[in-house]
Amino acid sequence: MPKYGMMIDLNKCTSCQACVTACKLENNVQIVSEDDAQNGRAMFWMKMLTLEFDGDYPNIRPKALPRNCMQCDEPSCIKVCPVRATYKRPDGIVAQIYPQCIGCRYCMANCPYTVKVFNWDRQAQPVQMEKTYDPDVSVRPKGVVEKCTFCIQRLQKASEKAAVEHRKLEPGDYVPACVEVCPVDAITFGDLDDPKSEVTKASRDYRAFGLLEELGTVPKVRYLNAIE
Amino acid sequence: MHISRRNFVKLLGGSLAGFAVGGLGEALIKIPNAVVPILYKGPRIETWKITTCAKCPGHCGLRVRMIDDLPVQVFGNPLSPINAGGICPMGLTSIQNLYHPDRLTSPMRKVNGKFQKVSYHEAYGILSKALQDNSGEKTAFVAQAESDFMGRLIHDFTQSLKSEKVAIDRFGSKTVLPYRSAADDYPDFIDFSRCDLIINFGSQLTEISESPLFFSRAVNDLRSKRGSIVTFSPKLTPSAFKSKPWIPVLPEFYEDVALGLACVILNDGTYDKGFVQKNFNDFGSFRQLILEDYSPADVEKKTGVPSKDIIATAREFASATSPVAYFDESILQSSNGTRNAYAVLALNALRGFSGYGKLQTREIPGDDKTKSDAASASWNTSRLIGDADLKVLLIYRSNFIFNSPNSEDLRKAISNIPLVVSFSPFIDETTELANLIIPDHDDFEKFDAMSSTVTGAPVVSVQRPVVKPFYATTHTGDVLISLMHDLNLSKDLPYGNYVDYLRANLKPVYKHGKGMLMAQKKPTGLEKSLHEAGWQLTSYSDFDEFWDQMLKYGGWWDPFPKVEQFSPTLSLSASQLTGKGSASSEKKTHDADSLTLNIFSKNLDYKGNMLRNAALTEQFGVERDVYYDTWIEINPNTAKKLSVGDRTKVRVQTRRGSFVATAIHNPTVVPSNIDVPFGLGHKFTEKKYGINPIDYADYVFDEATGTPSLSETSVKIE
Amino acid sequence: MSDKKVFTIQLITLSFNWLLAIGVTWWFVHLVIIANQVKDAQTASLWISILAITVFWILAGVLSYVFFSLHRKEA
Amino acid sequence: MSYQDLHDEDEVLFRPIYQTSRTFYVVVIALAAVFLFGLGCYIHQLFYGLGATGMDEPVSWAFYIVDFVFFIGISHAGTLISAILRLSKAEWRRPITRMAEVITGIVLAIGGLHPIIDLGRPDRILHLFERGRLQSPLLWDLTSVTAYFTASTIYLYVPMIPDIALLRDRGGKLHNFYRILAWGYKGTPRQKHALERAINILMVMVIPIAVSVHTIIAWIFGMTLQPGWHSTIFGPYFVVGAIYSGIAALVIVMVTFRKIFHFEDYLKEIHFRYLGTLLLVVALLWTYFTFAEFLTTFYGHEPAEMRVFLYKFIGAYAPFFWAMVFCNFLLPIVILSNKKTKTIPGILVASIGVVIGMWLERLIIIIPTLANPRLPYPTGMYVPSITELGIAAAATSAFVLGFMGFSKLFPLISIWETKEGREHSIHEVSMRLRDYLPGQRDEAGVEASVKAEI
Repeated sequence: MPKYGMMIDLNKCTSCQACVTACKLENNVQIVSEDDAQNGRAMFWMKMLTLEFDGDYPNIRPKALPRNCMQCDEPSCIKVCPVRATYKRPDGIVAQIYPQCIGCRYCMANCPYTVKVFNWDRQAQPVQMEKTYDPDVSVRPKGVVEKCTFCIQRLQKASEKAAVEHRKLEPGDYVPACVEVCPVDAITFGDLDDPKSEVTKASRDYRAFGLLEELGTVPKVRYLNAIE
Repeated sequence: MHISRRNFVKLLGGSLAGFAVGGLGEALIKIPNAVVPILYKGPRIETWKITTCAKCPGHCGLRVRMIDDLPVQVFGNPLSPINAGGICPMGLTSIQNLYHPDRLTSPMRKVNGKFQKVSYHEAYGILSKALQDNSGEKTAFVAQAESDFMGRLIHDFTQSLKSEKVAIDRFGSKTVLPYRSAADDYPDFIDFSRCDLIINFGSQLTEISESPLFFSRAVNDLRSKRGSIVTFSPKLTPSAFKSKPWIPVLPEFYEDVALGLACVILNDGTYDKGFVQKNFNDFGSFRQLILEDYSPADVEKKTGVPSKDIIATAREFASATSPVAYFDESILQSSNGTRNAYAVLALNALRGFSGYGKLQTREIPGDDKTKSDAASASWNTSRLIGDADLKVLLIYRSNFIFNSPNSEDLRKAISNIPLVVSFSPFIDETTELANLIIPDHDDFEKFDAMSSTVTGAPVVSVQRPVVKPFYATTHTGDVLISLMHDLNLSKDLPYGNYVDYLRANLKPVYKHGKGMLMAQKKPTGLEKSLHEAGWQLTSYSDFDEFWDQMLKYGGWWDPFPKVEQFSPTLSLSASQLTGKGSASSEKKTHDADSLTLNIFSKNLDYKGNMLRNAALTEQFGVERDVYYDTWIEINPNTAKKLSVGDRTKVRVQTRRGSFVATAIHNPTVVPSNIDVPFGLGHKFTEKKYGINPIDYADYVFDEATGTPSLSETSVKIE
Repeated sequence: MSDKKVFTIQLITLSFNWLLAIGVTWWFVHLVIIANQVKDAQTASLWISILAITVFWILAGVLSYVFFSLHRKEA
Repeated sequence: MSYQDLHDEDEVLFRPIYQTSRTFYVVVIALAAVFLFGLGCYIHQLFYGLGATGMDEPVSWAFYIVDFVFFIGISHAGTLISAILRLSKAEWRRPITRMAEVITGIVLAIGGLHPIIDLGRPDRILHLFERGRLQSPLLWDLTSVTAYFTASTIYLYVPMIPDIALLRDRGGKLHNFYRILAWGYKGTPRQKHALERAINILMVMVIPIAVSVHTIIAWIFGMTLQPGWHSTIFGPYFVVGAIYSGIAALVIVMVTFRKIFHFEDYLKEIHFRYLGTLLLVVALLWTYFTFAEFLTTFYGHEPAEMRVFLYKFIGAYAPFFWAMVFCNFLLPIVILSNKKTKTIPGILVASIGVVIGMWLERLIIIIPTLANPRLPYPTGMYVPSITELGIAAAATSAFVLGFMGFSKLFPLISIWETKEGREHSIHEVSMRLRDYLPGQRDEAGVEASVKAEI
């Protein structure tokens, strides 16, 4: 069984936000109303986060990073879910069963990365959004928590395709949308259990770090520091 | 290929169960509207089609995911040499414009101030009659055409109308102007295979440039090869993140900085003596002028840029093997824009333009011609003001009312023109003023082609309709060509419509047989040597097959072009450089105490046209956590002085008015600047989000190109 | 109202408490079985169940004790 | 002694059941209107979604959870206090216990509903039963609140049986109702004995359950990794806070009923003084816990913790924090430690202060932590919406309505306990006292007192 993980190279990242858009469109994430967005209810599974500012002006650089779900190996969200709506799959993906979620938001309160988003209400979506929904992904109703699933629908598609072709899933068959669209290939995705995969190699780099690793959540989305 | 049909049955089951359980009047799982009819009728066949993005000058290859012949998603084409599978937010959401409810569904005519639907024949009749009556200087054409073929057609069209009043806004076109007037040639690309240093004057390489996606990769490659980038810009944009160092300076001082750098190099004597002797006319007087007036200390006094930075950067520039001092259109966004460009040209000349490359042979017909023609044209939209002769104004996709600080005057000028025809597929600020709209197809419904040399290789990308036009829209190219036929404007028209026109223009590419279609990765090894021996990389028996293959694969490119060093002949006079005698020569000096409004652009919006898009509008301020509203960025130290708290509402006062925005502390902002993003404040959305900062900017333009200055407005914060 | 009727109603109200205790027991057993099926937090489920079931049974027992003591015929 | 002749001297305790003033109806109608408004708010929220509230990201828990913790805290008034007082044989408890237990019952029902109000999908509440996951503190909480509710209702009901029997014997419209509830109690020694034994078991059992309830509520927060929540002290801290607010709420209820129903003869100043002393002790205990909690945070100076800390001390929540310090620390301690101000009005003021302060404390515990996540997201200020305020008002009015309803059905002060105190305890206490004193060993007396206890 593979263990999917992701390495984001901040040295390559240009903060173009293509991953943010791709994630939003691929997963049919709701566009909330103006009021809701301004009240902090905008829904982004992938978001640019400015962690800190390195250096003194003018030799200052923001440490900006694309932040999706860290897909922790020891996720604190699944521990507290009272109904098993969020759970860890054998391949390491922390997924969310939307029809099972009761909307208690305990997982949101316990996520140290604040990555989960809640459907506070359901607004009528712009027509152009609805028409370009990804048909493989369900649209979540109001009152449930949702999160990045490493585009699990793509894994489903890829494994179905591989099954039809009587072969095993190969590296590169399945990548999340953010990985696919990244213009500078800053995001590497693959099997962390495979010692030869790109992502494993990248994770051994001296620049590798994980967000809030000290909490023991063992994030499977990690970063490569920018070279200065 | 059947895809996830099972998922759909599951989805349907889930939604039925949802209705049964009754989730408070809402299904547990809601099936997308677009999917429901297809779910019942369609076989759910997934196909992919290749096309090209025309949202910005980048021309990225696109892969469109079609479900039952309806496009639903867009991704990058991995075989395109420009984007190699990557795609930017604008490209990703471009498909939303296809389904946008605000799209114009038929030609419109303004009657008593209100638009009414008319038939194409009626609209065409009005236009053709008006042009018959008002040929020559009574007709003007304003276009924003990222397709150079379209640009060229428009140019041909106005030429045959005998009108000089044409402004074709392509990203490169304005940049060509300084080259045209100071040199005899224009570089095709930065030669990243050799270049090891880029001194970047204000260009947002990875965001808004000739090809943001290509530059993103190229910049990373350059850095991984230990090359470096020095950026002079008024804001630490994501492009400037990659540079070391970033030197904050306002665009109006680029000129002084560039000449200051030149001064150091001249002093050190480290310039390319052979080149300047041969190709730099009147180098002696140039040298004298620079050495006298632009010593680093003088420049520091004037611009606030530390002289040690100037000296260090200049020495780096002098010692690099193939340095490039790069500028693009953004350098012109200043009252002395063209002079900035001249200064950078002069700086480049000192190192013999050694980082720039030039294609030896050009098989692409459109590209060069448009650039040169645009260069010779001196007409720009500001000339609309006070032009009483004008009887017909044609507007193709340009939203210059939104982009110009003098929009009020332009509005007045346009209201005096009897017939204003817009070809925009949407109502926007400019189209609102038109009397007649003949909407163009959406990008996913039409044929077009673009050529580009930014990658160092000639690339022709083809845009093809992935879906039949939804509405009664017409390709503007077809309109222009049939006008030319009907008005007997051009004697010899070998083409009946725009597709014929494209085919005719692509014949040379077919004929010379070099290069390859975007059907495979860049060949290496045996294929490369075979190609060099004269083998064709992609086989096609006749032109029709070539054309079909072009449409299928999305374009053609030459992976092994013949490239030469760019070496133009320069003739820069002292007055060109210093602007003596011109109105803007009375230069301000850098003043650290006054605040300047610096309008910056983001890669989510190109020329203020993309924020019709719901997803992009929401995402516009996401990294600052501001939604649907304009914000200003302010240095925390400045904010402390003005006692402006983080994320508090402030009133920003300029000479032209004031607006309220959320102030956000950002330590990367230049202490004397107030940064405000450009793109919001459209009136065409249902609700107006934020403000258009350019409405508050002073009327300051670069004289030669008519580019508005975006950072010379003094501002007060309350 | 006859004594028998009153007694029946009283018995029914008391049975609610037992219903609760049995319901809670059934529920916890169900949860433990599920936890065992999906191999997720089995021990935690087991211990919490044991604790909770005991509490509810004791409470129901105490109430029943009171009920039957009060209704016991005086010897 | 027969129970029939109990009635005359404690007639005032029966009066609220048989006499209803006009003011009562006016108040009921007003409160019902408030309650209906809150109900309307909830129905709106049900259809619109939780967007009707002021919650956002990252402040994803707010008013409802604050109220939940607060109400459950108040519920400790009752059962815990009455059980502890009973256990410690504090004789002055007799007029107090009933009211305390009623508070528990009503407030638990209201507080227990709050997490359901807070759910995004209340229609899926059955998922908890179908596929619950016992590792989640939320299920522990559900279990313990249910257990506490059951236990405290039984603990309220069982000592009330003799009083119900009295009411039954008085006849009246609700004769059958009381007959059913009296469980055939006739006051025989055997019945008395069974009842006392049950009460003894219950009061021993109810204390750990009550402690566990609030500990588990604290663990909902304490089990997370969030700065400001992840603290070992949280369990006992919440329990102390709960007792604190519980006593204060009890004082308020007692003063109110003393005034309305003229219980001056039963709820004497001495009761309030004792409760005041208890309140003072718990106030100091609470202060000690608060101090320990904040000092360790401050001394450790971990960045994420400090952000929350500073948000409370000098940031956006400073007004609430310092108001809490005033209400929970300065006000009660100044009032209660001064003999001049330790009067009934003084104690009432202190109690009201404490109730407000404890609500603020819950607010300060929950929101600043959520508003300052570990990663640097900018966040705005949380402002509750009308829906949330409406539901909070409805919850409060439901509490008062519940109390009013109870007062119309059952005596608010335990009649038989008062009687028992009057008849047996004076002798028993003097015997006990004699036991405590040196040199007065009296085997028979010890035996008697031990017998009386069982």
